[in-house]
This record gives sequence, structure tokens and C-alpha cells, in this order.
Amino acid sequence: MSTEAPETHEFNKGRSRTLEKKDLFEFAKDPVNKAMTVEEKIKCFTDMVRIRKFEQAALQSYQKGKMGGFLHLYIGQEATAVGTISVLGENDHIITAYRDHGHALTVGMEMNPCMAELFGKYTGCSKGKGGSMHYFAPDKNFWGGHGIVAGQTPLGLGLAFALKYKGLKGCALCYLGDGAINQGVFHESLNIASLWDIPVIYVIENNGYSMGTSQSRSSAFPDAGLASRAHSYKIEYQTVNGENLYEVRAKTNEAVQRAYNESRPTVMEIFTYRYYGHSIADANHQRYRTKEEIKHYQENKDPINVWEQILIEEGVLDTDKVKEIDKAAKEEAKAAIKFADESPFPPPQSMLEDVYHSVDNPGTHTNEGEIFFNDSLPF
Amino acid sequence: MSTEAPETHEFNKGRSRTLEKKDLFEFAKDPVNKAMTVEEKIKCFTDMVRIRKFEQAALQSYQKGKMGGFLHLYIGQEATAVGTISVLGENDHIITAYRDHGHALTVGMEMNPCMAELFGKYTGCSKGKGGSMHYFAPDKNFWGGHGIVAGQTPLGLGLAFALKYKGLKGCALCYLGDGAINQGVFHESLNIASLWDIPVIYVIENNGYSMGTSQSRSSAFPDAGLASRAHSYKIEYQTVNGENLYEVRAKTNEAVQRAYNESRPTVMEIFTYRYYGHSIADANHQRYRTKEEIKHYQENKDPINVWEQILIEEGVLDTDKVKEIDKAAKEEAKAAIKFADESPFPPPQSMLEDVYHSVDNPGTHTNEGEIFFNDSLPF
Amino acid sequence: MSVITFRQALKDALAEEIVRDENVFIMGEEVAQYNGAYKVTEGLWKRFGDKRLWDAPISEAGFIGLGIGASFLGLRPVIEMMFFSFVYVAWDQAVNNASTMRYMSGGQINCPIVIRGPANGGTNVGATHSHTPENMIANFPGLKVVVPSTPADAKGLMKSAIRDNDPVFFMESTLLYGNEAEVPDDEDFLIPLGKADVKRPGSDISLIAHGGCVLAALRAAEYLKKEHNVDAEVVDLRSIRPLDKETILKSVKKTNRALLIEENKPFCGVGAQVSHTIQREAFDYLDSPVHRISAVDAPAIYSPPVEKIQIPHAKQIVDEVRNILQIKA
Amino acid sequence: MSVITFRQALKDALAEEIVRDENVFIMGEEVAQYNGAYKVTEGLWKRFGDKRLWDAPISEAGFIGLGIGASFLGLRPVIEMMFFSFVYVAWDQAVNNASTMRYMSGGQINCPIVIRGPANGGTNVGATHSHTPENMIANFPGLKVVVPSTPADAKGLMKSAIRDNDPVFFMESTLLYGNEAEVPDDEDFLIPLGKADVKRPGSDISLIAHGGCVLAALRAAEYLKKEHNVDAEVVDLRSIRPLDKETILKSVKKTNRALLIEENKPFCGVGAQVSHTIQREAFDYLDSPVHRISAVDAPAIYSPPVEKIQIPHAKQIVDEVRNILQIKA
Ligand SMILES: Cc1ncc(C[n+]2csc(CCOP(=O)(O)OP(=O)(O)O)c2C)c(N)n1
Ligand SMILES: Cc1ncc(C[n+]2csc(CCOP(=O)(O)OP(=O)(O)O)c2C)c(N)n1
Ligand SMILES: [Mg+2]
Ligand SMILES: [Mg+2]
Repeated sequence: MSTEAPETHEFNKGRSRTLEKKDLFEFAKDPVNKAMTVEEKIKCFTDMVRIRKFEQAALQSYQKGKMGGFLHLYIGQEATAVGTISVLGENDHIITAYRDHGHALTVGMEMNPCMAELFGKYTGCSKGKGGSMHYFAPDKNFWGGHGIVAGQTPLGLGLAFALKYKGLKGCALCYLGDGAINQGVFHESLNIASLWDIPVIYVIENNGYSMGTSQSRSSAFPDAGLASRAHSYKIEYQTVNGENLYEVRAKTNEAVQRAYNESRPTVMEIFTYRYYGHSIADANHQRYRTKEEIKHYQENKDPINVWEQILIEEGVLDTDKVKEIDKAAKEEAKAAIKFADESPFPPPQSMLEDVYHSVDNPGTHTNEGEIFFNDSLPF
Repeated sequence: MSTEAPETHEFNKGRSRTLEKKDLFEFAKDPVNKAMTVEEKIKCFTDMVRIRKFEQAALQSYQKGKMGGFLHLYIGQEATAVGTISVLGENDHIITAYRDHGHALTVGMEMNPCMAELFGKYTGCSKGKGGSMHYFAPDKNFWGGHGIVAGQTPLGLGLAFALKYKGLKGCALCYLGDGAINQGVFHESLNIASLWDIPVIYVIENNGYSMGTSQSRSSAFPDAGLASRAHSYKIEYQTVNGENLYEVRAKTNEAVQRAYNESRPTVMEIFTYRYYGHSIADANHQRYRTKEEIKHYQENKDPINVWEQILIEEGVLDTDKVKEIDKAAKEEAKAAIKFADESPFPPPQSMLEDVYHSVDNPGTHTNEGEIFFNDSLPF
Repeated sequence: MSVITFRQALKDALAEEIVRDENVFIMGEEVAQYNGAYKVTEGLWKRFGDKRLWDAPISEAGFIGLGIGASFLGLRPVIEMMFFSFVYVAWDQAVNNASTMRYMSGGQINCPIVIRGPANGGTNVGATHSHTPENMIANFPGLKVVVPSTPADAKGLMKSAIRDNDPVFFMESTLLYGNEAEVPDDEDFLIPLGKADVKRPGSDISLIAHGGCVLAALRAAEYLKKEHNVDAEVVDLRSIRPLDKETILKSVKKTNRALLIEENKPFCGVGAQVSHTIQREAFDYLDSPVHRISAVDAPAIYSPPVEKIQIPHAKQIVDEVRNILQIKA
Repeated sequence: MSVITFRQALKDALAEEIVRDENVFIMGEEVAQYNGAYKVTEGLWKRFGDKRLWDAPISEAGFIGLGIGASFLGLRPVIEMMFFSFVYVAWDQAVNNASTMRYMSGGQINCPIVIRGPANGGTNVGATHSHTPENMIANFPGLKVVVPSTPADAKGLMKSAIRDNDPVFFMESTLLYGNEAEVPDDEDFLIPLGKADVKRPGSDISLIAHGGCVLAALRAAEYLKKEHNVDAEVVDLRSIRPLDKETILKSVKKTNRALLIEENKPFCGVGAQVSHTIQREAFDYLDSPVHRISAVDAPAIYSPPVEKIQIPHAKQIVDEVRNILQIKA
């Protein structure tokens, strides 16, 4: 018995039904897109380009041994973060997994602290304590950056719960992967979200693989795809072509409006693709997928190319402007590398900072006694 | 927004759609029922009566202070254990939650060791170590008796996995409650069961409540009910009127045949009702449900009455025979109380037995060193 | 001061903090309409309604995670575990997410959540329901752990825990809920986390315990005084992390002998940590090794009379003290 | 004997046991077609196929529970945790179900499962991925815990673990996988659980460690010999539960001084338990308190150069020994 969904292209074999290739402008008339200014359209393009350039620069530095641990690249998926976040308002919150550079830059985090974090520097967005998987910017409603698969899913529920509790009109966007949907806590979160009318939007970034495991080897699912698990909980769901920013925005906005007006959750499944391996450690990613497959997505479904094409047809962009944006992003990334390189590492004593609020803010707590248990310290 | 399913009776408000009351004999013609001998029909009746008498006796002893901890009564749900287990074969295995007396007696465990276990006696089925929630009889393919809600659901998956691994034609029946479906591990188990074609049958014993919480306050679900969560995983599911043994047997057999012939899982949702509180501690259970509601189920959906009615109409039973069976079961339970009462408590040293196979079976392991860390012992 | 039960003291603390801070809410299984499996929240739903008391589905990982996420935005969730043992199905959320968020964000986040419930054996609910994970939870830098033994401590510590800006695990005992004692009525009665309490001063030996074992130690101390004229000092840790090393060491330096009593299983229990600390920092004051009484090292047994013996009890403490002090019959 | 890596030694043990017993199978994320995230199972899927190697979805609670249930019927699952930290999402299954089944069934069930994977910091994967829960797991009566430090120990202990009829948690280190050393080829080469190994005999002080810290201790011992003519004995625990008390006490009674080195966080780490045991049973042999070096008591930091310092290292051990023996520069 096979768990494969009907394919529309050989490279989608075993994936959720990817929707037929459509007129690029099908969703251009959607109110949320029609309302876009030229500046906004260009900003979306610029944001996607900045993500790509940032990560290409990071990859080079990784290969030069400038950082340790993991580096999960978002390249190929840019329209998901940029499209979804670009429709959000001031009371909307964002939380995602370890593949978080795209979301971080889109919410407005700067390249310098982001790059410095990768280098493990004290000037990093998490003071060098979190690394690639753990970017945070609470001031920008961005709550990470989470390394444990699906561990962020109840946290996103909690952010949305807090909005409802406080009577604010807003929602929480919580991203997860196609492999993450098989963590039980995601299902517990879906049930609670529906039961209590919590305005959370789960965005499944379906890039077809969890590490080396294709969707059909990790998930049993009906033809309606992974998002349809939402139906068990009476939650609305929708599937989205992730290469088309107009479509991502239109369908995200629909979910956002549902959250605002009905305080109901939504599950979105966005079909996308990662060009690089799962992480830099995943060098052999061409053993579980072919060069041709990667090429197919790069040539037909690259979110930046698709958006560029749209904006050029609309006369919003021309090739010079594109080159200019490219160049600016490259230089910004280059500057970030320099900043990161020249920044200091955290002092050893900082290891014991940011563990407890009560320790970092003396006098604010009724606490006494010992809270750290080092018999001796190596510094 | 309401998560309630259409009701067929006020007392089913907010519960999964309970099926319209049907002709009692609708499933009599099902092959698995047509094949029943008179003895088998009477045995099913006797088994249900024995469960009820056993628990009524246990309840009395509990009130006399003969036992500690929890006592979760199965009374009202008897046709679920008896109906499902009565269709099983030698390679089929059973595992359930803490409300396990009914399943234990049905697989053939004797009243004496079961009662002695409640009394915490060394002659108990678990030597007094497990108590009411933890009956086990591996020799009868019964693997407990589990206190952590839904904790048994992946274990049942594992039993079925082992059957498949060994190439045996069999299945595992894993029972859980309507509240237990909201533990994530159940969903992880469903996905794996479908993905790997594992012959496990999940039986949701939907008695309408998880402790004091009604189904509609604990679960979001579509009109198709709780079992329909199976659809997300491409698993077949069905709903069953739990008061009719013929129906329980027919639909269980369908699932068992699917397991045997296609090695595919099934989720069954059996509508049933518990007459007593969640456990003995739950004295105020009439605060979350009315006397009338309890009466309604007792009068219209009592599994023993319904089966008695069927067998009398079939001429298999008459009132004298019923009295006789009743009396025998009462006496068996009485004798079990006596046995339990007169049995010894476990010796204190037995506390350190049955912790490790290697300790209980010296010479069978390459183990050395200390494995217990008591600085001193109180005996 | 009024004489109330441990249960009532907790309820008062919860009610007072709900009134004091609109961000405080209670969530857990059966905490609202059912009034709590052990009635700690009895009447609170009636009084404060749906917004402040939430009956949750049986999804501990889901609603503990929800609480952590909500705390990011300034809410102060008090999450009830019907039994603390159930935190194991939510372990990653409870220990991994709660303990690392502040650190991994470089101090940008804090997580003012309280996770509370009974963590004790002795009630014959079996091995899976009788865990006492204070030792494991306190192993995680970023978390705080409190284990009160008296009604007054329960109230003062619960109020401090709810006002604390770090995650606090608050461990109670179903065997203590009914105990009565005097409790201050003051709505700002706070007991600092990390402050031990000498429940009985003495000079001959230090009995160091937490939770229900404190009461066993006190009973043993009375008996030792009466029967053997031994003056035992009973130190109630109250808080496991932060830990009041100073009071522990002060006591041992005075008595020169320590017996640690805990319901933890022995391997890497709280007693092991306290024992190491004492021998490390009061080595020259010790007239004999630090002794320890833990729960008998096996899963919790159901059989009621046997489980009584499995958990530290007064007679066992008396015998161990006599053995340490070499008091013959 | 042949010189192979720690990784190869594990792979050989797995392959040999798969061949030896048809009930042995391997399950985990990416263990089959991908050859394992850390390549411990490389080539095994190709060699043994789908029946013996299972690529699991990211559902640790589901497939650990599956393994426990399957073990009831006599299968011998070897479950890989890609990182041991991920056992936290399956904690209830791993510690509560695996540790209590035999007990609660009165000895009718046993659970021959092995849960293995890397449990170490020092690779800059951040706080949530760097846990070393051997102390917590060993707290549960019913469970066994092994932490090898050399290729030969890894092979001999893995084979014993798979043949063991109780649940064994087998903790490795990504930092050791590449280390090479001589390993016996004998297919029945077994190292008993619960047997420590004196990796370096000495007379002046006992350095007691497990896992990666053993190598740091050995490096420190060489330096101490060369620079300070101090003869340190290095005891490798190898197994945490069962624990080889005898070898520990024998060593300390000889050297009269002990320094415990562990990657555990200090509060209730393995060192605390060993420290308690030593002072309790070798009190009169101790010339100074038992000292301990644990990981710096904070979540694992990402920053590569700082994380190096967070984990016990040779220089730190040398300094602590000099401080114990009062060796001035
Ligand atoms: C609980 C847990 N199990 C396993 C891992 C290791 N792991 C990290 S990412 C990953 C694959 C996730 O795939 P997916 O959810 O599709 O997200 P993607 O990487 O494709 O963005 C795995 C198995 C983890 N971090 N946490
Ligand atoms: C993980 C966990 N959480 C909570 C509990 C406490 N508890 C025991 S039974 C129960 C209700 C279960 O209801 P349901 O699944 O419908 O089964 P029923 O009791 O109706 O048979 C709860 C909350 C538990 N044992 N385990
Ligand atoms: Mg993916
Ligand atoms: Mg129920």
C-alpha cells in the first residue's frame, strides 16, 4: 500500500500534490497584493536577495572554518519567509525552527549581529550563545530559532494564546518542516488551538525532505497532503505554491484575517525546496536526490527568479535595478563578515550570564542561596 | 465556534455522533457472529457478568479499606473488552490502559490473583507490585495495564511490529480512552503504523468523559468523530455502538481481517459509558453529569442487558440460566475476596526483586558491580 | 495568622496572586470545573472564571509549551501537573525549552512560569505515578526547584515562585495537603527561594531533608530526644535550586555529623549533591561520614504496607542516627 | 586485534550482533539509507537490508515505545538517538515505561532494548543538543547506563548491552567517533557492564571519570607526571549503572585522594553520587575532600572557543590536582 500522492511531475513523486503551474499573476489581483506599493514589491525582492547573499557569504565563511556546529541554509525557500511575514501587522508574532536566517532577516534583524552570531562573537544577536539555530529578536516579535524539531510548535501556540488573553487583535505564525509534523507535540498543539480558538497559524514549509528522508518515507498522508491533518481538529488548511510570492501572500493573508476576525487557527502547507544539503554537514545530499531534481526546482521554481520575472513584467524592476540590489546585498553581507571577524569572542565569565533573570537583575527577586554549583571555575 | 457533533439524544450532546439505535440483530448475520456456538454466546455473557461482579466485590472491599491507590471500574463498558477479545486468535495480543480489569478477566486471568493484586498481596498477578492499574498476563498475550495516559499506544504498536517482523499472522489490540487521544505519542504511533503497514488496531473506548471533562471540552473533532483522526494517516476507521456485542464483534473482526490480510492498521471508536466515577476517588461524578444521564445509559445501553435480551430472544438463555450465571459469578468473586484476604503481603525484601532480569537470574548476564544504591535498608 | 491546611495555603497563595496580577492564570487537567484532582484549586474557577482557570486536555507537552510561549509575552502561567510524574511526557518542553530560552537568546527572553503539583510516593499509585524528579530538574541551570513541607512555607514560597521571573518547579505532596498549621495572612508574605529553615535546633547531629521527609525527621528528632537524649537539628532545605549552602554548612559545622533524608531514589538524588557539598566544604568538621537515607532503590511498589517501608520513615531515621552515634539499645 | 576507530568498533559490534541474533534490529532517524547522521551504521543497510535497519520518522516517543513493546516479544531493538538529547521528547517512554514494566508485572516481563547515541557537548550545537543525561537515567532503578571512552570498550560494552535482558542506555560521543585504537576481533569479545577500568595506574591521586573526560584525565596525568612527578591513577567508570564501587574504593584507599571529572552539569551529576560513595565508604582513607570538576554550570554555550572552556579539559584537571596536592608553580 503506497502513501504517495498523485504526482504532477516526476520530481514531485511521493510529495504532497503540488498544484499545477499557474498563471504567475493569478493572485496579483488579491486585495493584499493589489494594495502593494512599488516600494513594498521591491522590498520583498530585496529581502529575498539579502537572505540568499547572507547565506552564501555565511557558507563561504563556514568553509573557511570561521564557525562551528550547524548551518542550515534557507536558500530556495526565501518566498516563504518573505511572503508570509510581509503581510503581518504590529501585533503578529513569529517563531520558527533552526532554519531561521530567512525569517530573522525578514523581520528586520541586521546582517551584522546575525553573522557575528554564526562566528560565535559577543556582538552576535544572542551574544554568541545561540548560534545559527537560535536567532531571537523579541523587539521585532521574533521568538527564535529552535533546534528541537517541533519544539517550537506549542510555544507558537502560547504566543497566540497570550494575544487572545490580552485581547489584542493579532496572530502567531509558527513554522515547521515536513518532517516535524510527526512530533506528537504538534498534534497536541493543533487540538488545543482549535478547542480554544487560538489565533495561531502553522506554516509547514514542505521542502520534500527531512534530512535524507523524503516526505513519503516519513509521513503517511492522504491525497490532500500533510496540511489535511488539520481537518481532524476542524482546523482550516490550505496548500500553497511556495515559489510565487503573490500566492504566498494572498493565502497567508486569508489565514491572518481568519485569526483576526474569528480567532481561528489555520494550517498552511507551502511547497518549497532547499538547494543545499540539510545542513553543511549533509555533503552527500545528492545521494538521496538527483542533480536533475535540484536543477528542476532551481530552473522552474526559484522564488527569486519568479518574483523578478513578475516585477519585470510589471515594469517595477529592470535588469539594472536587479543588479544594483544584488550588488548592495553582496556588499552588505561582505561587511557583515568583516564585522563578525573583527568582533570579540564572549568573555568566559559571560558563560554564567543570561542563565537566570534573578542573577542578571540583582535586587529584583526574593532569592537567596547558591544557584550555581561550580566547585571551581576554569577562568 | 462549536466542536460539538450532531446529537441523536440530549445525553449525547457534544459526543461523537452515536449511531441511531438499530435492530439488535443487525449484525447477528455477520459471519463471525453466525459462526458462534451456543457455548460461545453464553461465555460472552458470563464473561461480562464476571467482570461486573468482580468489580462490585472489589468496590466493596475498597470501601472497607482493603486496598490503596486507584480503582478504575469498567462497569458499563463490558461489551467492549468481551466483544473485541472474543474474536481474537492465538497470535493476537492485547494492551490497554489503567481501566484494565475487564480486559484481564476476558483474556482468562483468574479472579483470585486479580483480587489479590488489588489487596497488595504477594499472590497477586503482579505480586502486589502493580495494583489495579497494572495487571499483566504475558502467557495470555495480555501486556497490561498502563497508568500513563496513552503510554501504551506505542507499546501496542511495538507488539504488532514484532508480529510482522517474525512473519506471524496476528495483530495487536491497543485500547485507549477518548481523553487519551490527545497525547502526542498516539499520533506518532498512528503515522508509523500506517507508514510501515503495522497490524495494530487502536480501540478508542469513548465513554464520553476523561475524568470530569466531557469529550467536547477535551477534543476538537469533525462530525465523523474522534476515530476520523485516522484519516490523516490514511488509516481505515469505524465507529461502533458499544452496547451491542454482535456489532462490536463484527466490526472488530473486520479490523482483524484487515490486519491479517493486508497488514494494515485500523482505528475503532466504540461508544460506551462508565456508570461509576473515573476512579473511586471521583466521588462527585454527578457534578459533571446528571443522575438522569447515567440512568439513560443504564436503561437503554447496558451491554449485559442488551446481550441478555438478544440471547433470550434467541432462546440461548432463560431467566433461570441468567440467575445461575449471576450467582456463580457472585460466588467466584466472594471466594476471590477470601483468597485475597487470607494471602500474605509481599516480604519487604521482595521490593528488590523484579527490578532487573540480570539480578533475578544470576549467571545469565555479563554484569558486575553494584546495581542498587541503598546506603542502608529498612528491613 | 490563621490555622489552615497546606492545601488551603496553596489556594490562598494562588488566589492572592491572581488578584494581584492580571497576568497570572492557572492551567491544567481538571483544575477549573472539577476543582482540581486534589482540590488545590477548589473554588477558584467559580471565583475567577474561564479567563484565569483553564481545563486542559491530556496534553502536558502541549500546554506546558503553551505556558512557556505565553510567558514570553509577560503572562505568568501556573501549570498544574495532576501528578508531577506526568511532566515526563512533557520533559523536553519543561526542562529543555524552559531552561535554555533565556540563555540561547543572550538574555533577551525570560520565562516566568510555575509548574506545580504533587511529587511523592506513599499513596500506592504505583511506579509510574510516584516519581520525585526534583534532583533531575535541579540539574538544569536555568531552572529553579522548590519543595515546601509546611503550610506557611507552601504559601510564602508559592507567592515568591509566581512573582519570580525564572521558571520555577514547585513540588508538593498529596500526603501533606491535609496538614494544618499557622500561616500568615499578609498578602505580601513571601519566603525567599534558596533559604533553608532550621525546623528544630539541635547540637548532636544535623538531619537534612526536604518535603515530606522533614516531618519524618522531626518525629525522629522528638523520639531521639525522649529516648536517647540526642539533640538532633532538623534543616528543611525548602528550596533545592537555589540551595542554601550556608545554612547547611553552618549546621554541620556545629553538629559535626549529618544524616540526609530524601524521598529521591539514591543514585544522584539530592542527597548525593548535598553530601558532596558537605564533605567538600566542611571536611575537617566531620566526625563521621555523611549518611543518607533515600527511598529504597526500586520502582515504587503498590502494596500499601510495603510502600510504607520503601519511603524514609521515623524509625529508620532513629536507627540510622543511633548507628552513626553508636548508641546501643 | 586490529586498529580501528571508535565508530568502526561500534559498527562491528552492531553487525556482529545482527548476524548472531535474528532478533536484533536497528531503528532510528537516518540510520539506514543515509548511513547514520554520524555514520555509525554506515553500510549496514546495504548489507542487512530493510528488515534489520529502519529509517524512522522524527517521532522518538513513538519509535522508542515501539522498541519497548517489540522487546516484550523477544526482539532486541537497538534504537539510535541522533543526539541523545532527543530522548527528552521521549522521556516518559524511555525512563518510565522501560524502567517499570518488569517491576509492575511482578517479573513477568523484561525489556531487552538498547538506546544508543552521542551524548556530549563540545561541538557547538547549542544548549538543546548537548545534554549528557547519564546521571538522570541512572537514577531509575530498572535501567542500565554505559559510557565507553575507547574503541575496545565501545565494542565490548555494546555487545554486552545488546545481549543484556534489561534496558541499556549506551552513551557515545561525537568527539570520540574518530579515535583509533586496538580492538579485539573475537566475535564473543564482551566487556561486563559494571566493570570499571584502571586506564592508568598511579599512587598519588585517583582521577575518576567516564566518557570523553577519561581522555582529558589521561592527558592531564601524563603532564602531571612529566612536570610535577605526580603519579595519578585514572579510573574509567565505563559503566554508570551498574557501578564498579569496588574498583573506585580500591583506588581511593590506595591514593587517599580523589578528583572526579565529568561532563555532567554539577548539580546531582554522576560525580555527586561517586563523591558521596567515596566519603561514605572510604572516609578514614581520605587525606582531603573529594574534589570534582564538572561542566561549567550553565547551558551549553555555542561560541566555539568558549564552549571548549566550559567542558572539563586537561589544564583544568592539572590545576585542580596541583591545588589538591598544594603544588606551587
Ligand atoms: C526531536 C528531534 N529529533 C531529531 C532532530 C534532528 N533533526 C534536526 S532537523 C531534522 C529534519 C527535520 O526536517 P524538516 O522538519 O522537514 O525540516 P527541514 O530541515 O526540511 O527544514 C532532524 C531529524 C532534532 N533536532 N530534534
Ligand atoms: C500523561 C498523563 N496525564 C494525566 C494522567 C491522569 N489521568 C489518568 S486517567 C485520566 C483521564 C483519561 O480519560 P480517558 O482517556 O477518556 O479514559 P477513561 O478514564 O475514560 O477510561 C487522566 C487525566 C495520566 N495518568 N497520565
Ligand atoms: Mg523538510
Ligand atoms: Mg473516557
